[in-house]
Amino acid sequence: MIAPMATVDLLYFARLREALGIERERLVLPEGVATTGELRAWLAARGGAWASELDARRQVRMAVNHDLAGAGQRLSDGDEVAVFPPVTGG
Amino acid sequence: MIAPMATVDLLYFARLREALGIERERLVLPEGVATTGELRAWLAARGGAWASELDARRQVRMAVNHDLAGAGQRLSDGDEVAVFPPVTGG
Amino acid sequence: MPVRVQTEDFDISAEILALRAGRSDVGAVASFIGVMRDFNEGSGVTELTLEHYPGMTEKSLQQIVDEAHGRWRLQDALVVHRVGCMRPADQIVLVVALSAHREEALAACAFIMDFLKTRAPFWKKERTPEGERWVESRASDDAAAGRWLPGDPR
Amino acid sequence: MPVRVQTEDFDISAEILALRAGRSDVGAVASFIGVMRDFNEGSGVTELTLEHYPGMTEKSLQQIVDEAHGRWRLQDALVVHRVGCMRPADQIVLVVALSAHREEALAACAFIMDFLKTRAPFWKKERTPEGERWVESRASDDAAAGRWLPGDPR
Repeated sequence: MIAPMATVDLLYFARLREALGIERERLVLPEGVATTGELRAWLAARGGAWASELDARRQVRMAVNHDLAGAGQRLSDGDEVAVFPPVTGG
Repeated sequence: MIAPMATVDLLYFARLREALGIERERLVLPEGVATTGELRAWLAARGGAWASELDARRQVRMAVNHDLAGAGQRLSDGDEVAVFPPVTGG
Repeated sequence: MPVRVQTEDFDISAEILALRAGRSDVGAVASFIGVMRDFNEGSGVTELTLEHYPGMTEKSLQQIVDEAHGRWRLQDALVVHRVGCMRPADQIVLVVALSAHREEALAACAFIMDFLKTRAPFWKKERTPEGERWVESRASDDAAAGRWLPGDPR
Repeated sequence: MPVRVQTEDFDISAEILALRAGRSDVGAVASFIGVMRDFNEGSGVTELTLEHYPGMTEKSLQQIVDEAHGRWRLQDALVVHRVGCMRPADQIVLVVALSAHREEALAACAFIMDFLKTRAPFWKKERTPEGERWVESRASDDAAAGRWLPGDPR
């Protein structure tokens, strides 16, 4: 069980930000969404660009509170969750 | 057989130059001295600092015409032969 | 500050001078500059835009520098990464590592670049004659970072 | 000139700028500066005198740079080595390697330093509170150069 009404800030970067047409949003975690992996699947279920960009076969990285996070990381109220393509700096 | 009266220029560097008290000399190769190794042994036979500095157990490097040379390298008339300790640049 | 993200260009001499200030035990200064090429993946590139994730960028770079300090005896290390719009031949990133010995400075420099390439949240968008495109990550960069991990077979 | 021996100090920014001039295909600039420490082998060092073998020095450095070009795809490489009298914190040697890719630039830089340390005819004499002494060569430098040779077990 997650706490009722857990809210996270979602941030999108680079190709994902452009393809999804959104830079950030505040989301009350839906029932059944307690981890980064579950959140990604829930977002993909929005359909359209969300489905194609967040498809399980696409390389997508997520970070929670500025740290890279695996798919099993649990989410807490107030987390900043970022979704982005593999990095290409340097 | 080496050519009669082959002459080489001998150069000494760093610790060897100081210990032997000589910077360079011109040498008519003595009979039986045809390689860098034979030359080193002949120089060591001068005794004193020559014997101790060029002893077979001391690390000594030789170069012929600006290229590092093994003990078996043959000497020719006009060669510039350098004798020095292991290098310590950089 | 051992890590900086900035739009302005940098000068390697000035950065090394500041890093070395007051230290007489430094024997080795290894450095790396990443530069914008005018060609990538088969196309001319006329402009590059670097986007990043403020907050996470600094944190991840600091973690990479901290990890380098844990692996080698470094007197100091610096990462400067530019963001914004760049043109061919512009400097993009600078890494400097100071140590008493060259092996450690050079290894730390390579390590920081390998991890920066795979962990720090920067993204490049290129302008080419065919239009704009996001740069794809390279498998060779993952492999380069992987060689520092325990259990890597190489 | 890709190799220089000089008494004057050098500036890494100016050297890199000159080396990169007119090139827009450079993606990676790896560099190394060897610096005089105020401490070596258990003693304070107040002064360093660098002797070399004019003629052979330039030839051996050029051979090392040529060998680096044979091993990696470099756009250019530079070695500047100072001789004469130096004081703590003075710069002694600079190596720069330019390539399209960071792995090759960094490897070439390490290779050139390793070979320079074992093949180029420079000798250091230190002044310490106990008097003057010639620096002894280090077995670790031979080992470092050995890793580039065929058949090395590492």
